Amino acid sequence: MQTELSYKIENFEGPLDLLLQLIAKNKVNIIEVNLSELIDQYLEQIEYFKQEEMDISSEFITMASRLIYIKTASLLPKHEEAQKLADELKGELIEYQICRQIALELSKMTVGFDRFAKEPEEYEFDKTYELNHEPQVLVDAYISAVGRGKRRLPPSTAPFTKIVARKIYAVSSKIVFVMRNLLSGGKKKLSSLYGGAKSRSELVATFLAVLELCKANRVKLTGDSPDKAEIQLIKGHKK
Amino acid sequence: MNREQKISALFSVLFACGEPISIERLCEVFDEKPEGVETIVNGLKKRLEEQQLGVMLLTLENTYQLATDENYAEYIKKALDLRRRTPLSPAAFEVLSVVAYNQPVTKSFVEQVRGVDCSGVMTTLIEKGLIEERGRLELPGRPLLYGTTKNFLRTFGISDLSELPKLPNEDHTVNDVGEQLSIEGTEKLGEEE
Amino acid sequence: MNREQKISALFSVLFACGEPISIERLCEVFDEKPEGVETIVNGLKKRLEEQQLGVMLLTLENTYQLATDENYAEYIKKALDLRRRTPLSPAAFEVLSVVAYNQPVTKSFVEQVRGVDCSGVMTTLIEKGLIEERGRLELPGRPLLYGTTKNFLRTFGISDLSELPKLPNEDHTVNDVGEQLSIEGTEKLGEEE
Repeated sequence: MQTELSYKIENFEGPLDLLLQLIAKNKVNIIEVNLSELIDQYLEQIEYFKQEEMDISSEFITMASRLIYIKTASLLPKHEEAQKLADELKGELIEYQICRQIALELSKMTVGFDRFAKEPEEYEFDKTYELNHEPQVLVDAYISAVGRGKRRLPPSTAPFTKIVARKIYAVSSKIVFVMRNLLSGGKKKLSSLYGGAKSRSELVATFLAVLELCKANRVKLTGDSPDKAEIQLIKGHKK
Repeated sequence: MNREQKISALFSVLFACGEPISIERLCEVFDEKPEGVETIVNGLKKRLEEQQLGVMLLTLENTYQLATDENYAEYIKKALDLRRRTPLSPAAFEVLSVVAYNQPVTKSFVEQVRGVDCSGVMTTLIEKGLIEERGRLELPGRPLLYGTTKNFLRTFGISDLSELPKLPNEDHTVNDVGEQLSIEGTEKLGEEE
Repeated sequence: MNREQKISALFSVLFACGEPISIERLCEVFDEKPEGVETIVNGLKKRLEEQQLGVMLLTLENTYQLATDENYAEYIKKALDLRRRTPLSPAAFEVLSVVAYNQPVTKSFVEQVRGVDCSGVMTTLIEKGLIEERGRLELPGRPLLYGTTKNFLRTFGISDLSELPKLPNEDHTVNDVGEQLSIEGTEKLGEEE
C-alpha cells in the first residue's frame, strides 16, 4: 500500500492520533482495518521521522515496539495472544476516536467563551477561617496525602525523582547523607563519599552537598590534592 | 421587603459575589426556603431578559451566577485587552472530553485514552479553572481524581453535565465493544498502579 | 448598534471589568468621542435608576464604575461572609496536614508528597490564616518555609502542636530510624536561620 510520507511529527497528538490518521487515509473503519498493513505504515512513518531527524517523543517509539510485538506474535502458529493484543489496540483506537469526536463537539460549544463573569467585590473582608474541626481530620487527610505506613517524611526520593527538580532535592538528601557519614567523627577521604554514587547527577549532588556544608561551616576540607582531600565534621558547631 | 425589592437584592448579591452562589447559601442570605429562592431567581431571570441590560443569570448545577451577554464580547475583550487570549488547544479539548465524560478520573486514565503524557495540559486546565481535584482513588499509590468545575459548565454554555453532547455511535454494536473496552481499560489501570 | 444596545454593551463592559474605567478607554472601546460616551453613560445611569436593580453607576473623576446600592449591603455582607464558612476542600485538608506534621516545610516538599502543584491551595490557606511563612531554607534557591498559625490551633481546638493526634504506624523499624535521621538533618538545617 502506498502512503504519502509528508507528515510532520508535530501534527500528531500522539501515536494513537497517528494511527487514526493512517486509518482515515486508507478509508476504512477501525473494526475492518488490516492491522498488519497499518503496522507497516506506522513503522514506515516513524522511519521517515527518524530520517528527517525530527524529535520523536518516547510514546511513538513505545507504540512502535508494541506494534512490532503484535506483528511478531501473529507469526506464531498459535496466535491467540496476537489476537488479544490486536483487539486491545483496536479498542484503544475506538476509544480515542470517540474522545476526538467529543473534543470536536466541545470545541464548537464556545458560546460561554464570550460570557464573562465578574471578580468578587473587594470588600474589606477578613478571610480568616472560622470553622472548627476535629484534629482527627488532619490524620485522615495526612494518610490520604501520604498513604498509610509512611508516617515520617521525607519519604524515599525514588518515586519523586521525575516530578521534582532533581538537583535541589538530591542536594538536600545528600547533605543528610554526608552528615550521616561523618557523624562517627574523625576524618574521611572525600572520595569515599562518592563510592556509592550510581549516576553523574548523584555525584554532582554529593559534591554540591559538600560545598553547601563547607559554606555553612559544618565540615572542613583538608588535603592538598583532589585525591588526598579529606573531610571532617566541625565539632561544637553553634546551633 | 416586597418581591421586586428581593429581586433587586438578589441581583446586587450575585453582582457583588461574582462567583457562582449555591441555592443553599441564598436560602440563608434571604431567609427563604429553596422554593422561595427559586421564585426570586426566576423573577430576576425574567427581568434581565426584559431589560436587556447585557448580563444574564446562569444556572450552573445548584448554583447561580451572573455573566455578560455573548453579544457584547467584542467590547469586553477590547476593554480587558483580551484579544490575544489564546483559545484552548486541541489537546485541551481532548483532555476535557475524557475528564467530563468519565469523571472523577485519574491523570493516568486520561493518558491511557490519549496515548500521550497529559501533565502539562492538565495543569493548564486546572489553572484555567476548568477541572479540579476530586479526592483520590482507593488504589495503591492513591492517585488523585479530577472532575470538571462550575466554570467548565459556564464556558461550554450548559447548566448541567447531562447537557453534554451525547457520545457518538450509541448503537448496539459499537456500544457493546465500547463498554467492553472501558472495562478492560479500568482493569489495566488498576493493575498498573 | 443602536443607542439602547450601546447602553447594554457599556453595562456589560463595566460589569466584566469590575474596576473603574476611564472615559478615554471607553472612547477606544466604543470608537466614540468623549461626548458620545457621555451620552451613553447618562443613558445607562437613567436606565439603572428606572430599573432599580440594586446597582448604580458611579462617576469618580473621569472614570466610571458600577457599584451596589447600599440598601442591600446587609445581604451582600451576609453572602460574602458565608463564603468563609465554606469548609476546606479535601485538597486543602491534605496540604494543611502535610504542613502541620512536617513544619517548617517548603511548598515543593508538599508538592512532592501530594504529587501535584499546590500553589493555589497554599495561597488559600494563607488567606484563611491557617498557614504562614516561616523564613527560608538555606538551600540553593532559598525556598520559603511554611508553618501553621494560631488560628490553625483554634480551628482544631488544640492549644499546642504537641496535641496533634499521633499518626498511625509509630513503629521502630530500621527504615523508620533512617527516615527520622534524615528529618533531624533537615530540621538542623532549618534551625540555622
